[in-house]
Amino acid sequence: MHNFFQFVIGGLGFGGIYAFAALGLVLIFKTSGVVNFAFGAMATVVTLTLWSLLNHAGLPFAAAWVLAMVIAMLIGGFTNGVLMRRIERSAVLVQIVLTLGLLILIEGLAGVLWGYGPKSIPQPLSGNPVNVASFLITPNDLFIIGLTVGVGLLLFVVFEWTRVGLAMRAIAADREVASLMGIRTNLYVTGSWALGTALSGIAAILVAPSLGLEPTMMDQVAVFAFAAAIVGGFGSLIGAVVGGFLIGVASNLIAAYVSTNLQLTLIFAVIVAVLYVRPDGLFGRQAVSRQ
Amino acid sequence: MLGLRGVSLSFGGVKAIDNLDLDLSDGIVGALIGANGAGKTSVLNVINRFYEPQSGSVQYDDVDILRLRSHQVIKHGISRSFQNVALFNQLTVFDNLLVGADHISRPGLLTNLFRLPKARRHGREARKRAERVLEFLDISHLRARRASELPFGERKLVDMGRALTTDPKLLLLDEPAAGMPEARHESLAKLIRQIPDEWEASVLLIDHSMALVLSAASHVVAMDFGAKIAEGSPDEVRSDPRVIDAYLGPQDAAQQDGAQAEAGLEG
Amino acid sequence: MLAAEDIYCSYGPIDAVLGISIEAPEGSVICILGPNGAGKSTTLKAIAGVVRPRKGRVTLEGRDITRLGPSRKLSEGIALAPEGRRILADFSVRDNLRVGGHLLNRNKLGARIREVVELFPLLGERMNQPGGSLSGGEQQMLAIARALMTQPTVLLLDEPSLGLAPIATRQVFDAVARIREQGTTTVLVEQNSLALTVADHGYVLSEGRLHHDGPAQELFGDERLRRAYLGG
Amino acid sequence: MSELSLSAARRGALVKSIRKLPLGLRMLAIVAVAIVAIVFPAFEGSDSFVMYTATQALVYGLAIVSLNLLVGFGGQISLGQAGFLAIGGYAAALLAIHVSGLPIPIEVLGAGAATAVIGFLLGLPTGRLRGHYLAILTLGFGVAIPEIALNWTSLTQGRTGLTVPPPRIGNTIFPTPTELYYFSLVVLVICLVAIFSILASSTGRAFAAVRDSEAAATAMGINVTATKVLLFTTSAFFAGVAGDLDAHLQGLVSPDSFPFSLSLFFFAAVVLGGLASVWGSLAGAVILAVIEAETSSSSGWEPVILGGAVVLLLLFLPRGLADFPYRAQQALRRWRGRKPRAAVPPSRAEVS
Repeated sequence: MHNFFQFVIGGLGFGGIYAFAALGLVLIFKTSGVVNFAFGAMATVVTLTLWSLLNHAGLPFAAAWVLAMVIAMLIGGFTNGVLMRRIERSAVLVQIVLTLGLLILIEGLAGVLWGYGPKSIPQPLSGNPVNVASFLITPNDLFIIGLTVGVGLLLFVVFEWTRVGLAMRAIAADREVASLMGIRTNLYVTGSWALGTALSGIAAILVAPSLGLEPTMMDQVAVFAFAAAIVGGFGSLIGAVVGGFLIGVASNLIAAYVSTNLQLTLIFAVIVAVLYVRPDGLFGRQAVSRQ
Repeated sequence: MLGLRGVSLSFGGVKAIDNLDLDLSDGIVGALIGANGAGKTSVLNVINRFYEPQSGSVQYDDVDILRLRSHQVIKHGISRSFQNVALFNQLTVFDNLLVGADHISRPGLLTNLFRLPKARRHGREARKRAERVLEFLDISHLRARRASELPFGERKLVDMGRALTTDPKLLLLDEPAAGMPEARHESLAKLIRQIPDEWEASVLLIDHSMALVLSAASHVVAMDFGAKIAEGSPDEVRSDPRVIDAYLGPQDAAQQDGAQAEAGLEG
Repeated sequence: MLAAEDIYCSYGPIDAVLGISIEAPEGSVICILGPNGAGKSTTLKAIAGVVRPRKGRVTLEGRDITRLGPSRKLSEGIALAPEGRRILADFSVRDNLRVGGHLLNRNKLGARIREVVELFPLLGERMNQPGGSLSGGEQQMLAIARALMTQPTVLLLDEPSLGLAPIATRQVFDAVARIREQGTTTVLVEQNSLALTVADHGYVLSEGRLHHDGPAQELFGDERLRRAYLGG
Repeated sequence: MSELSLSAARRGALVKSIRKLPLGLRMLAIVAVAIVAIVFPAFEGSDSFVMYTATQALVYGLAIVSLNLLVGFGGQISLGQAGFLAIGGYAAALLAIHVSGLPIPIEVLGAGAATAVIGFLLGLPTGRLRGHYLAILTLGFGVAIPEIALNWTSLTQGRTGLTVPPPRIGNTIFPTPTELYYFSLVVLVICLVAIFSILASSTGRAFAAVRDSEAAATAMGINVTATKVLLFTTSAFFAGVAGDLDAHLQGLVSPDSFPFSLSLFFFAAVVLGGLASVWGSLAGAVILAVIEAETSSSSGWEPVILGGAVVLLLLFLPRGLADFPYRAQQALRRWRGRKPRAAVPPSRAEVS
């Protein structure tokens, strides 16, 4: 039993990473209604940039991280402001295909620019696992978990309790009405793309030390992040965080008790099962409305 | 014969239908009137199983409707049109009608794939029925037009036509006059009046246009806040003080008659 | 104070408005009537800045505001309550109003909500209910109240009686009369000629052109006109 | 054919203008395409790379049409169509290896049927989902299938893959590129006839009805969930057949033959070729096969070119390639100073 809980705790670190990626996805989806299938590739480019800043520009880790976040926001803002805006009135299908095209394009470009050999970046915190109530956990995992919960709560508070959040929720509900009420919708949507890309970028920076940094690094993480977002109800920020931890723990248990190779497949089976029982996810809700 | 007994429905604490009894005899046109939000469309949605009432029973002839799933309702002869028009937008008018006729004998995929005699017979039968509806509604000229290209008023007609193509015994019409110019209300009312004789179906009608309801229906039920407040012949219901209070507004009846003519323009 | 002068609008190749001029003196209610496709809504959208006229001018107190977008128009004091109510169904009534008050500062917001609720007491009883649970008439009231939250000097209402029962229609027009008492200039687009009973001046549109205009009372009494242009 | 043109759902302007051509001209266009497809090997048959590319276009054609059945005609989304191809390919390889002397029609039907079973199972949960959920779920499916193939070594030989013998009828085998081309062409044509036949029937109407309005479809007696499951099953069948053809073309099935990007390119081809346009999908397949062939030598740049092409095309032709002639016509008219006409007049409600 003790082993089981040790595996649960071991999964929380990756869970936090999935949660970050899912938060980025959900944030963008909430305001713009677009599921950004290219988010993994965009996040990888952010991390590769961080690698270049560390290794070629020789910046200290913290400074490189901050600069990478700025670049992430520029990438996200550019993607919405220049590309997605052109097709914001097109069918959902067209938007999906555009982000898929971006995924392939950006991954390809990353391969051409940085090459396919794995690179390494350091963890934010190094150090040996510490003993917490007889369970072992690394300082880095603690850092990730704390950061995830903190950022998740902060976003939740902003969204639910502030006027900026109200404006963003209004845009998600009815963009035209929001703009008629004087809300600068393009600014907010572009902002959420910038912020969402930064969040995915954090996920990629956190995961790179374990997976090895290469252009297709985020492909697997992306599937886990989609799973987390779906389990959380795709639209709920708290749901994304909880979903991320659930998926992280579940995949660690699968790796421990079943097989590392079947992680993706079984997680996929889990989301099928969740959706079969609750088509709107665990935290999703259906609109109350009357004809 | 349709019978609702003690039907109640609420959404998150808001009562849409409140302990409603409703009867509709065969071969007549009945109408349901009431203010927006009085629960009229909810009644239709209960009858064709889009909504699950919290209590009560719905009986049609000997069939307990509440035991059916929504796509099975039509097998027992109950068909409907939609308030906001739910046509198959990318199909032509004729194909929309064919979908209505398709439930009569639903050939399987392989039967269709190999065009077995059953599939061909079904095709002939469905086209014949659709032709008859086109003729009845006088919309033959629209047959090859795509549904999404039509103006709202004509889409309403096609919506009604699709419900007729299913060969119903009971036709539920949700605001058939909405979006149609007032000048056409009288001819629409005439069409609806003909349905019991020409198509051997009774009609349950909802509309805001009092003029249409008065001219088409022989039996009227008035609702307010989900409950029945009056029932009877059109004249009886129109002069019922509760109806005037809840639906028409507390003004003298003469002015209301004039007002009704205009109210028919909405949509 | 508000005027549209000889405006032309088209959607791609389709002409919707062909040279319409209207004028709304300060504090008045004017009503634009006409059948479907007459160009009423387009005229209103051109005034609100949602649609850009191909030709012609929109002026406010003599200033040319033709080219301003909806958000600039809003800061000039022109608010539009769009067709079909467009209530944010999942939002509480209060949050719907707060969205309308997006441009107000925090102190003003509460005060403005109180002012607007005074005009629509019914909404005050439902502040915490989701907008989607209101009846059609109540939702229309909320849509108008939400537009009023922006503290407009000119309020544009696009077919507020659409899909409403006679009694709810009456209540909406009564609300327009109350708004008028507060001195807000109102432009009302309608198919229902009852709207003339709360208007000062009426314009009858048909196929993108102005067919008739005159004092609202006079138009309302003109049976022939109502049959000819408002019947189809 | 006439009934089909009535049931034709949203098509691009190109197909619409083809439909407006007199019947004779339309038949002429179809006959011309058929003649080119049939005599093509007489000119290029000696160049095995060209023949490979042409056969690949046919295989992609069937795969993309099968996906369009789902997306364009049925209103569903699948980002994992390559997963179906993989199942069809493995089924074909296993049948050909383990059942000696199996006639090719039985093998093809078997590969299609095996895939249809998986499509049915996938359709059960997905039948209740829509939009982005469906996209992500099918994406997961497309990623999971190669992973399962990689791990189920007793059946699939893991990364090594299975060698697929050439198709055979009786004792005759068809190993040459030209023979494989004709084999694929015949199978494609039979499948297209079957698909047109389904689309023109009450089953095709039920697919379109569910796509356009689930509420109205239900009211008309259509079981929406069952119809979606049937749609997934049907689409999977034809994708499985495409997988069978692909297995024979490659001579090998392995987990690496079905990368996730393949599903994406199929999806892009459907959207760019025009939703609910069979001919647009076939055109998309030809373009995809040619781009792949042209970029296969320039290592590393292939995804950049393909991805970049998808992005640019969508930004400038958001309604797909089929819209291009219309756009060009509009531009020409503007250039000549005439007033352009709308393809679809806005509804009166939009104008009012």
